[in-house]
Amino acid sequence: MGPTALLVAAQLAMAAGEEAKPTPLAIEGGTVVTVAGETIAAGTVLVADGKIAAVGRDVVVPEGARRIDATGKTVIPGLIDALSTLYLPPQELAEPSAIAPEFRVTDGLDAYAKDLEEVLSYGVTAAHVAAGSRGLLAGASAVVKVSSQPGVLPILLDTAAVRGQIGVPAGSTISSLDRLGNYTSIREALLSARDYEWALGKYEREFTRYTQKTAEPKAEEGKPPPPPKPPGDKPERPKKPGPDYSADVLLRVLHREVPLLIEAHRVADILNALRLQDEFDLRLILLGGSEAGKVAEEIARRNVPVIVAPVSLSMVAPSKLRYGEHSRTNAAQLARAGVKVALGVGGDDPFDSKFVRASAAVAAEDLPRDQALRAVTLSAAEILGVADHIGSLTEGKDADVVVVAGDPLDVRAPVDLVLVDGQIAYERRAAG
Amino acid sequence: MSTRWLAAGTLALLGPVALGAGLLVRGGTVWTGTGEALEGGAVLIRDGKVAAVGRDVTAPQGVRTIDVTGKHVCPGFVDPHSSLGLPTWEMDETVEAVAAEMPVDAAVWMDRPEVRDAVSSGVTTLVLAPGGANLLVGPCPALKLGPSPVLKAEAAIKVTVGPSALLWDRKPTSLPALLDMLRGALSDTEGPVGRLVAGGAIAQVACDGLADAERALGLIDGLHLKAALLLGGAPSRAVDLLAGRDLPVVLPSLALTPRDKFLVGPGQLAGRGVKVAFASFAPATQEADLRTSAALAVGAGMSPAAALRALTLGGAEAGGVADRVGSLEIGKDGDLVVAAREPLDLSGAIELVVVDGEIIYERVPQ
Amino acid sequence: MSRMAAGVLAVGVTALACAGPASAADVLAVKAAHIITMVGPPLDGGTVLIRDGKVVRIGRDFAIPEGAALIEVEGGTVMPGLIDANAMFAFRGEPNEESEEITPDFEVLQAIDRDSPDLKRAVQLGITTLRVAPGNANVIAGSGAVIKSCGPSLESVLVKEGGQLKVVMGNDSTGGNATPRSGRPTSFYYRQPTTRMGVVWLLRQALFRVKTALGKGEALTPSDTAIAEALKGKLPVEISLRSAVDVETAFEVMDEFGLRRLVLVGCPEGYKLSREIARRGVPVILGPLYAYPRTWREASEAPDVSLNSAGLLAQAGVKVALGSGDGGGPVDLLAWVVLTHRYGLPREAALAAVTTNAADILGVADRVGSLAPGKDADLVILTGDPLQATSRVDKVIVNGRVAYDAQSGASAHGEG
Amino acid sequence: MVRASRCAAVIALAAAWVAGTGAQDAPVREKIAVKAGKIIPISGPDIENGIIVIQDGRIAAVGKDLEVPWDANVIDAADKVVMPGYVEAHTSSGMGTPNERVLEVPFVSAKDGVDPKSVFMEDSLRDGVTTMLAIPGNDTLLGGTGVAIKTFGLTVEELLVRDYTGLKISLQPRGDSSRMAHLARFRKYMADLDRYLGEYADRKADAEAAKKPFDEELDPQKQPMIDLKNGLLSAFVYCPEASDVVKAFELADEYKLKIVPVLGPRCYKAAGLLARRGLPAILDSALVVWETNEDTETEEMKVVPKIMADAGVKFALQRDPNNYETRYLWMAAARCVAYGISREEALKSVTLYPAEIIGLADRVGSLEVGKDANLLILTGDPLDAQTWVDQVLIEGKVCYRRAEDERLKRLLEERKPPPEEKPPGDEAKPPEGGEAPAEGAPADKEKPPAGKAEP
Repeated sequence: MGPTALLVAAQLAMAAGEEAKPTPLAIEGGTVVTVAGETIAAGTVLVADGKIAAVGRDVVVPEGARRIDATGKTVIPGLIDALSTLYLPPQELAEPSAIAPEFRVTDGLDAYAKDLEEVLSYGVTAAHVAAGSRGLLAGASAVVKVSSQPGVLPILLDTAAVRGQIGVPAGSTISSLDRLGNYTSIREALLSARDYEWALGKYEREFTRYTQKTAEPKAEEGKPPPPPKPPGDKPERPKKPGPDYSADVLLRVLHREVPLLIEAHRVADILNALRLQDEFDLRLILLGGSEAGKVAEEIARRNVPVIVAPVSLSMVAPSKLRYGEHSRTNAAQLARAGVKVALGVGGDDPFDSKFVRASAAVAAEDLPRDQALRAVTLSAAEILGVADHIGSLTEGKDADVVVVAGDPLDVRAPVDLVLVDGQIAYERRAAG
Repeated sequence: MSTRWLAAGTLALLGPVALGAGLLVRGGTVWTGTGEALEGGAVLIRDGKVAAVGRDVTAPQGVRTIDVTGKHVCPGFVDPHSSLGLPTWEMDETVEAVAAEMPVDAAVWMDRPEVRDAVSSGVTTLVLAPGGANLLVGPCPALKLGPSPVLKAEAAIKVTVGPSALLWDRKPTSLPALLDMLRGALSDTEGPVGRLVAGGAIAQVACDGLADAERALGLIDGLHLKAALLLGGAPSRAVDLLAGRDLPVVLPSLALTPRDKFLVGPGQLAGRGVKVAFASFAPATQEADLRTSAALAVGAGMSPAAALRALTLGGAEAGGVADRVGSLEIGKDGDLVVAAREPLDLSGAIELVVVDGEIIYERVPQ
Repeated sequence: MSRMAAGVLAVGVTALACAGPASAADVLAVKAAHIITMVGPPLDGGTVLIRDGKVVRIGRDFAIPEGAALIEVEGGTVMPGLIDANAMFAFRGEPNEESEEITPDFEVLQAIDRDSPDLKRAVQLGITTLRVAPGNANVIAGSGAVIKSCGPSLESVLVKEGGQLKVVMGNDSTGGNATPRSGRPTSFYYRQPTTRMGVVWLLRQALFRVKTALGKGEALTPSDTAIAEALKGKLPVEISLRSAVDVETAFEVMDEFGLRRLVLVGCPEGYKLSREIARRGVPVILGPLYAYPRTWREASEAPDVSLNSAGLLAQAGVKVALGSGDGGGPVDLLAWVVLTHRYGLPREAALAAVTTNAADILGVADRVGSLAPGKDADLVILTGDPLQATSRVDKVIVNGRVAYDAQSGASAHGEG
Repeated sequence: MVRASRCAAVIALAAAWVAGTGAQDAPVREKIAVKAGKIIPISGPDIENGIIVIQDGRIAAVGKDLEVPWDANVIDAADKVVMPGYVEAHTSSGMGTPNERVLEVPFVSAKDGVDPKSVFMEDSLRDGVTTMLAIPGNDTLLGGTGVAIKTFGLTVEELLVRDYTGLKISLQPRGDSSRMAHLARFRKYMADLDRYLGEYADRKADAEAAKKPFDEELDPQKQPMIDLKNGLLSAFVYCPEASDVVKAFELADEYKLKIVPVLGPRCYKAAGLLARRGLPAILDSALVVWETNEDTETEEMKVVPKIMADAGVKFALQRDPNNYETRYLWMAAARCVAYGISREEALKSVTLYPAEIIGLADRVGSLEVGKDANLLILTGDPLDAQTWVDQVLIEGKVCYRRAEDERLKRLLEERKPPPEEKPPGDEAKPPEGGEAPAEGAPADKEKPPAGKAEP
């Protein structure tokens, strides 16, 4: 994690330092949908020190723990919006630069953003924020918890992926030639990063040779010290190439340290993204994928995961209208072909993230219900590389827990309680 | 007015399955839209009209029967205010401030994907209106998304009370002048507007915020208009203002109202007896929003019955076509929707849509 | 420093709908260490008794009736609610009908947004009454309205409709106008005037037309009647201007058409002609206050502003009120009064500038501007003397209801 | 054109006024003793009937029963209040154009922008401001360095208290650029700088190894940023939004920078963070900001200094000539008191705290032995709206006398043709209106401030 994340840790520590250490908390009697494992009828979720301490039917609840009765309710992991603009002021979405992989979305996040309570109240506890909707390579995206403390930005992962896009219009339309152009620009950026790497390697070699040459010879045992080299014949110090800050970032992508996230919707663009994957052997994540269903096998074959966004056009702003043929059955088609699928709302406004649950519900029209829920919890976490922290009700993971008064996929059943890192972040007021 | 419509319409709507004699949908739970739910009920449609609703309805000779046991049947959804099919760049005619002889449907393109989405999301009727850049515009037709689209050619006029109708270099530029012009146009019984009003067109009065709403109500009361209120802004704050009025109140789809954060507005209004409806204001949001809106409103405290009513009869009232659509009652149009789960459970797909007794959408099982 | 008696909480609550439904707490007693009534001498210690939104009694020794809610501010000062005599905010849409440059029958009332954030701010600054004026885009802009800063409906906030004919001199009304060259052919910005000469010419043309029509006894259009009223002296003519030159022009027009009632608005350079203004008995609504010119208009039209305009005018015998003017939302009238006093406006005149003088000039003195039995119960309770910068607004009462309370931070606002 | 005429007028006035005070420019006696009715030293409790002894422009003694040196030039302020001159920790006024167009100009200096004869400088002195930090504006990423100046003098050299003080960094992205781009730009600059220094060191090493003379100098354009890196300069970081305060601290930690947060109006939200970091901040000139509560659609008045004080944040106040509350530092402080801040904190926020922030607490901001003799002699309490600055001493020199302030006289005297004779010394009397003051209590406030020139 970068300095940002560290700072946040510090902040959290300070914030936590202010109030007393939270007492353990037990949510009892509800149907516990762990997502990772079995669903437990009338189970208990025990939370301590911000982590999930135990999940099961007969969990021993320690003395003095706060008990919350969830009988007749459903307990699920906090929901994850796999494509969100949470914490992002509008200005960050209009950044004109085209190729700027060195940008960090965390630099644009507003720690005092509004709408957080609103989003929390819909059971969303984490979001994947990727800015620069206008940039072909728009910088590092991040996974952020939804905080209930203003001024605290709980960044879970400050470089989740480098976000790029092919054929996503800056304006309303974009020609097929432009879209090919997008692909080539990204490709050239990756190629030039390789050249840069090669040049660096060359420099390193020359530099070691240089240092060897310039080193003064040591005197050997029992022999007179050799005469010092005359100053004249020193070789020229080799010139270090660069600097190239965007190449530095792209090298991490080429070395598979960081995934490349490509938003593409039309079949042609998706195939071009896959060509990048084939050529550079990246960790590719597809984003959007309105027409992905049509090439599900191609995607599955390379086992590239897909963040389907938007799931339902009916929940996002019109600017997200149709890049290609949008289909609500997309997620299902991909899942059936064996592609790992997460759902993102992909709204233009931060508060659109509140529609994650509704997205899952709509996807459940075709998707098996357990998979629909997985797509907004564990699958999202796995794709974004944060599955060791969030995504399921598993011992040791962050205690991001949501209690729903009924069927988690029926949005008519309101969210009653939301925990983030074991803290009660939202509690439904009686009668709205 | 619209042979073009018919042609385009039929073309767009994947060719209705002509059923001639009639159609019986039975076995499912029937939500009539008037509040009751009949388990194992049936709906019989003959000659495009609802002929019978009940538990023991039998199919006469030659009537096709569809068994929907375990599924749910409800009236087709009504969108009282939509610009569906209007290209975004042609949503406003700005030269005339008062444009009362503007055939709104002239601009409609039916062979657009939105229209297919609309049908597949259960919407069977909508009132077609342009944007808000005119003080007054009409006639706005009520259209069926079916073989014979024109339900009511002069169903409504759209009136805008608020700055959105003010252009910087067109008279009026100010609210006082706007109100004067509106009163003038609406009270002139000889003029085109007067004719529409006399013809029973409902005035859909758009306003944004408390101050506009007060002026809108003043206008409606002052001129005794048959009206519906298109309420922008935070609905919660207008509850006291609107409670106890027999005035349909149209709320934009919830995705559109960030100022109603926790989406409690619809429930509060309905709770105080206000006739609520949801409108998509497409393309601002999609027709499919109507159902999403109703479902989320229930999650935020609206009673399920009120939410379904808002989606069906409420919309019909706000569109001035409640006599024809909005509920499954004998004599009304044979428009219905079959859903895999309860009508407002989003995870249940819309499986069948019937308009005027003809199946216009049938979900291809994946 | 401020203590509220038990009963007051009830007030507080009903107050949250600032003049919501009438309730038992309709009798309210406000006790304070100093009471500035603006009619009699100030009282040191006393009570203002309020019933049904009106002041019923002010004094030191009378029994407070049973069940009356009590507000007591120790060491505090009670004074009449402040009046912004020339506010140009709280509009829905534009404050001018710009399709014509002469709109005498334009009534800004219908453009007022009584729910606007600006009013909700104004009330917290102690402003209980505002005269909202039309904008500066027309040569004859029409009439304004006097409203309360807080109330449950447009009717409840309205104090006075119309009441003057607003004229704009200087180059404001030339903004955007052009001779036909490019752009949309239907645009009415191909209109006069394009120069300040044109402005005056259009004004005189309008006055002349109506004057002759009156002379000949011809029928008047509705829009002309307002001008006729002004010519007959029934309606004051308010001339909004900046430079001293415009003041002179205004007086020429006044003489030419025998206008009897004139009010100068804005008028940052008026102090240069204070004697002449006084001689003609013309009141001035001064404002806004600025140290250095901010906009190119101010720079070009009133480069020579002076911190003591108010003082010089008042001392020459001119009746001075303050108005926030230029559309930037409400201003801190009290801070402004403190400055005008510091720079030469005597105490009484400084207080009058935001109370009685404003009420007189606007013709609403029968209801607001001072504390006396029968007047509206609009009060500001300050933590100290109004002419000290160390005092702040502690509570604001509009029509007998607590509209703002700095202690609870609760700012009541008219719910529909 | 208008501007020109204004300036002409200003220069004329300035000239006149300097001529007026010119007398004091003649060498003053070494020692001055100020007999004050009341001394507000800021650093300690107020002193009734105290004495301040000044020697060589510095404060030699402050106290109650001090002996007045026989050879001291006595200023009798027995009916007056004496306090340290006001200090403003951040201003871009008094400069022609305070912002460069280029985003990275760390090498420019406010020194070249300050105009000693600007009307602003004259007003500042008149209103009791004796020290301020003039620093480039808030529009450039790396905006250049500031200068600490006093408010009296004909040339910049004369004004100078300390050159090269503070470097302006603005976190306000320009145009449609984003914060991501803005901060990336900053990081790039810093990385380039490291690389430059590394290569410089290499070249130096090579030269030494080769026994060659090495006379290459560090790039002067980079010098301020190098000094910033090495903690020789502190960064005055402008934070338009609360979230930028978070960023400012991130940068401070990442690059080990000394920073002074310069807050925008909406930064009150960051009060908690500022308190935790224990850094003093420079507040925006808007003391009150309004926030719309979207749930209730009410307008909430946020009193920034109160929020900061409650959170335990030390702050300095700035002026804005067009803000009704903060056009004068005394008034800004008075408003703070009105909003419930203690009188001591309020006064410190216009004297000692700003002095600390600009690193001049050893010289200005309070009346303590050894500090510069920057004194205000006031006709009354500093926070009283009827109090006037009667005399200003800077480094022991009387730089301003109200009795000789032509502009103030012009401002306050009555203009009636023909000008009547007025008793001398009473020119500055604010004109009385016809009506007599109604209340006994504040009537004395109507009396002209008894400002008279000392013999």
